[in-house]
Amino acid sequence: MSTAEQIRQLSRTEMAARLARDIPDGWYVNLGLGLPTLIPDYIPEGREVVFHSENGVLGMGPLPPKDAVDTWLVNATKQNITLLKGASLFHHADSFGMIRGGHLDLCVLGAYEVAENGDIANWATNENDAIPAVGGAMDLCSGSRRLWVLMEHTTKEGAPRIVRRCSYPLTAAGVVKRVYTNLAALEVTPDGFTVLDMAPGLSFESLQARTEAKLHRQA
Amino acid sequence: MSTAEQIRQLSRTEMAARLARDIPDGWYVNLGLGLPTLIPDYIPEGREVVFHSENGVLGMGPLPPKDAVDTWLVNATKQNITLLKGASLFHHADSFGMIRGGHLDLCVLGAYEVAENGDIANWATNENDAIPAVGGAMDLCSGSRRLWVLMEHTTKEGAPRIVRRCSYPLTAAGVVKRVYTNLAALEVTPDGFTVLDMAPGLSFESLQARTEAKLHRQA
Amino acid sequence: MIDKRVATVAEALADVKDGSVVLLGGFGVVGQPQQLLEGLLAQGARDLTIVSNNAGFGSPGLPKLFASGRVAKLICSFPRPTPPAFEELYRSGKIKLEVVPQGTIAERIRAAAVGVPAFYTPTSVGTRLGEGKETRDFDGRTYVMERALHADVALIQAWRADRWGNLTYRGTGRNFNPVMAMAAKLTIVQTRHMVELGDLDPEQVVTPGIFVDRVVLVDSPDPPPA
Amino acid sequence: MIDKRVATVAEALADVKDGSVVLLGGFGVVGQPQQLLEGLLAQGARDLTIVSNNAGFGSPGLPKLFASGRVAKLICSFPRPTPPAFEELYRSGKIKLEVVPQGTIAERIRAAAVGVPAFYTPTSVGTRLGEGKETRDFDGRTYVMERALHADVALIQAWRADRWGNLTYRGTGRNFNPVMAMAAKLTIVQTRHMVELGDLDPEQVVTPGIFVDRVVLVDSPDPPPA
Repeated sequence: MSTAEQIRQLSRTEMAARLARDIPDGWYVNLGLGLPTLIPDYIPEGREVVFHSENGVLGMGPLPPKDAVDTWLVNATKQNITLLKGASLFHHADSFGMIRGGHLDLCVLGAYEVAENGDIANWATNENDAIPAVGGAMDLCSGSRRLWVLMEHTTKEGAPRIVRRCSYPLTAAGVVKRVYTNLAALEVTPDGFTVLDMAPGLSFESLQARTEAKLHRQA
Repeated sequence: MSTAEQIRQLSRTEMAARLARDIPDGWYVNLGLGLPTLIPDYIPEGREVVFHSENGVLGMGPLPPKDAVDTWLVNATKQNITLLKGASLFHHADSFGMIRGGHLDLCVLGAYEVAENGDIANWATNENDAIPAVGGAMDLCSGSRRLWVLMEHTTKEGAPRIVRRCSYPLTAAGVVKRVYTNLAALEVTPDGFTVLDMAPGLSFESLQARTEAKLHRQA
Repeated sequence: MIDKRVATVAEALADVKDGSVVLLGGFGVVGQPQQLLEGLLAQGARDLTIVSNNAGFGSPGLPKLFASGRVAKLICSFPRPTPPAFEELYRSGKIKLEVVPQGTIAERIRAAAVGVPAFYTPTSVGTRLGEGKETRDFDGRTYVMERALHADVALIQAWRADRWGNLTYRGTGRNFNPVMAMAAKLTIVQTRHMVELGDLDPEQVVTPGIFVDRVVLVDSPDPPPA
Repeated sequence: MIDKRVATVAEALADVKDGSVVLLGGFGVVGQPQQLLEGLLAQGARDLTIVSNNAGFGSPGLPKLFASGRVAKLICSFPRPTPPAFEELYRSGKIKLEVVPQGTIAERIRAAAVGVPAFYTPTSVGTRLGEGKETRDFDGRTYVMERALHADVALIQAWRADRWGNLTYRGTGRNFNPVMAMAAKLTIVQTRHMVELGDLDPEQVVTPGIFVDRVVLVDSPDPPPA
């Protein structure tokens, strides 16, 4: 446990910032619920990134101050939003046409599990008593040009979420390109997961120990 | 020939007016090239009919005076048009969605031939040297809630155009509901053509003599 | 004269029949026609199928409609948070739930509107929601076939309307409304503002009046802050 | 910074490759991007497939492109009146012509834009243009299956544009332009007016900038009276 004690895991905001660093100027990006919503605050200075909301918005800006809310503007989470200059509004068939047609450069989602073949499970658990709800997750996973996942590397109990095969019901098969966690950034390749970088103080072996899927070093 | 001499065939404008009488208040109507373009002038007083143009217009008005032309506004024939109050503009996929989806109450087209099973031939002759051109005719024929044909009862040479089976290539099968000609108004029923009315002085037998398809009297 | 304006919500909804498939505009509560929902509750039609993105999240009206026991089935992409009224009926097998990916619902509704009986989409392939669906490969990728989703009634929230039924929307209140307005046999609109014919710029009409049957002016509230 | 503005037509078209499938906006000459057409002629790419509703009716540019011998195929709904340059090449078998019903072209282009590989339509069933197509019955009616029409390049005429590539159109100059703008790998726009970011009302944007790659401001002429 001596090595583990020296690890400085990334905080939630550091995870968002790490991913944000990899988003180039000019990309059109859809962000899922939870962790991904932190990303816009960490887009590096000088880059213009256009955020899409599935309910018919391109060009979402920061959340509004409490005293200047237009309640006719919401994002996919139903939070009130603002529009940047250059924004546009459109209906649901057009919005999901944009998604399905591969026009988004990137979609960042949270997940329960990601498998080494790029499968993602993020919409349903296997508990039979839950009311199923999928929203736009399957469309975003199937349609986006690139799907990146931003999530904790393991469950709170330490169980792996970077796995050989997903145990939860799939959202889409073979679509994840990258995974950013509190411990590492991983690329999904035809051979499985390649480690792009790791949290400070973490060794490859230690990362592998926390990961069910086999990891590869970068060539 | 004595009966024939007493017939007063309908003129082109009378044909348009005869058909226009049957268009109720509030219908959405697409008009094809040629004879059908005369119809708007004969819509009875007090009725509001909305004319559609396949290139993305609802609410076409009369042709503009020469000195007040907006050349960015054309109809399907590429003539400059005007827009009425209440008009709307939309793109081609939406316009043909409207057509294919059965939202037009009526489409009136010209034709080479109409058959007793409702087949229509109005887009191509069998001459092999002509460059084929279909435009929106097949979409309009397949998609409109009602298809009425406005045409001369026979060719200039007296050959029948109201036929048992079309000899020209079909535009669509089994779609014509009514035919208005210079000699009669006919309804297409499961049993074939029923005569709604005839030109003044024309007998049923005389109309049948000018028609290849078998005609039925109204019940 | 074309005049699609009707005086009251009750009049607008008078002939909605038992067993109707009802498209309900809105994403959460934004763009959801609250007064038409209340009107449907009062109107009394039963055995309804409701097509709505959510199961009543933030909605004053939809949970009441569930509670009335008059909804037989919900077609929906995201029934969470789940109103207790819905949850109870669902647990006791008294309401059916068809969960459909959001983009697939939107496209199925559009397909019905534009005369396309079926289309192929990659969404749901290889997932539980794709199970049992017909699949087909095109250019090396697998797709599922989806059918048009036809409806009897659409309930729509507009921002501005004229007597021909031309509509505009406000902000993200647009969402499913323009697609649903095109797809039902009977499209009923509540509008915040009624304007004179000619006041809507033809370039800016979002829903051409051809798709609309009835428009009722109601004091549609702004959605609550969220 | 996102800035899709380019200074010249030549720059906008520089990398159009031989063998490209090119979507050409416009209905007749209205909304057809004349300067981009002239630019394509000057640029020199060969073996092109042009998708255009007409074969150059009223167009100053399109017949010249045919005459240049660099168009291998035209996909079109209404190639009449037929420019002599096209007719000659067609008669001598030097250009292919695929005649497609207008609504089917529009929907095939949209399908490519929205990730739908194939769909069913009643248009052309039982006709010469439906011959050889796969058919299928749904609810007692027969439909043909049509495939998405993908393209390499779209040439678009807009009325107003901003540096993000958001577009509006004028009058019936809209026609195929918004659908084509969504469907190509490279979408190039000529615009009559270039406006500041924020000058286009988000509610009134017809083509969101996500679909647009390059915008060039040119003194696009009004169409001639017709």
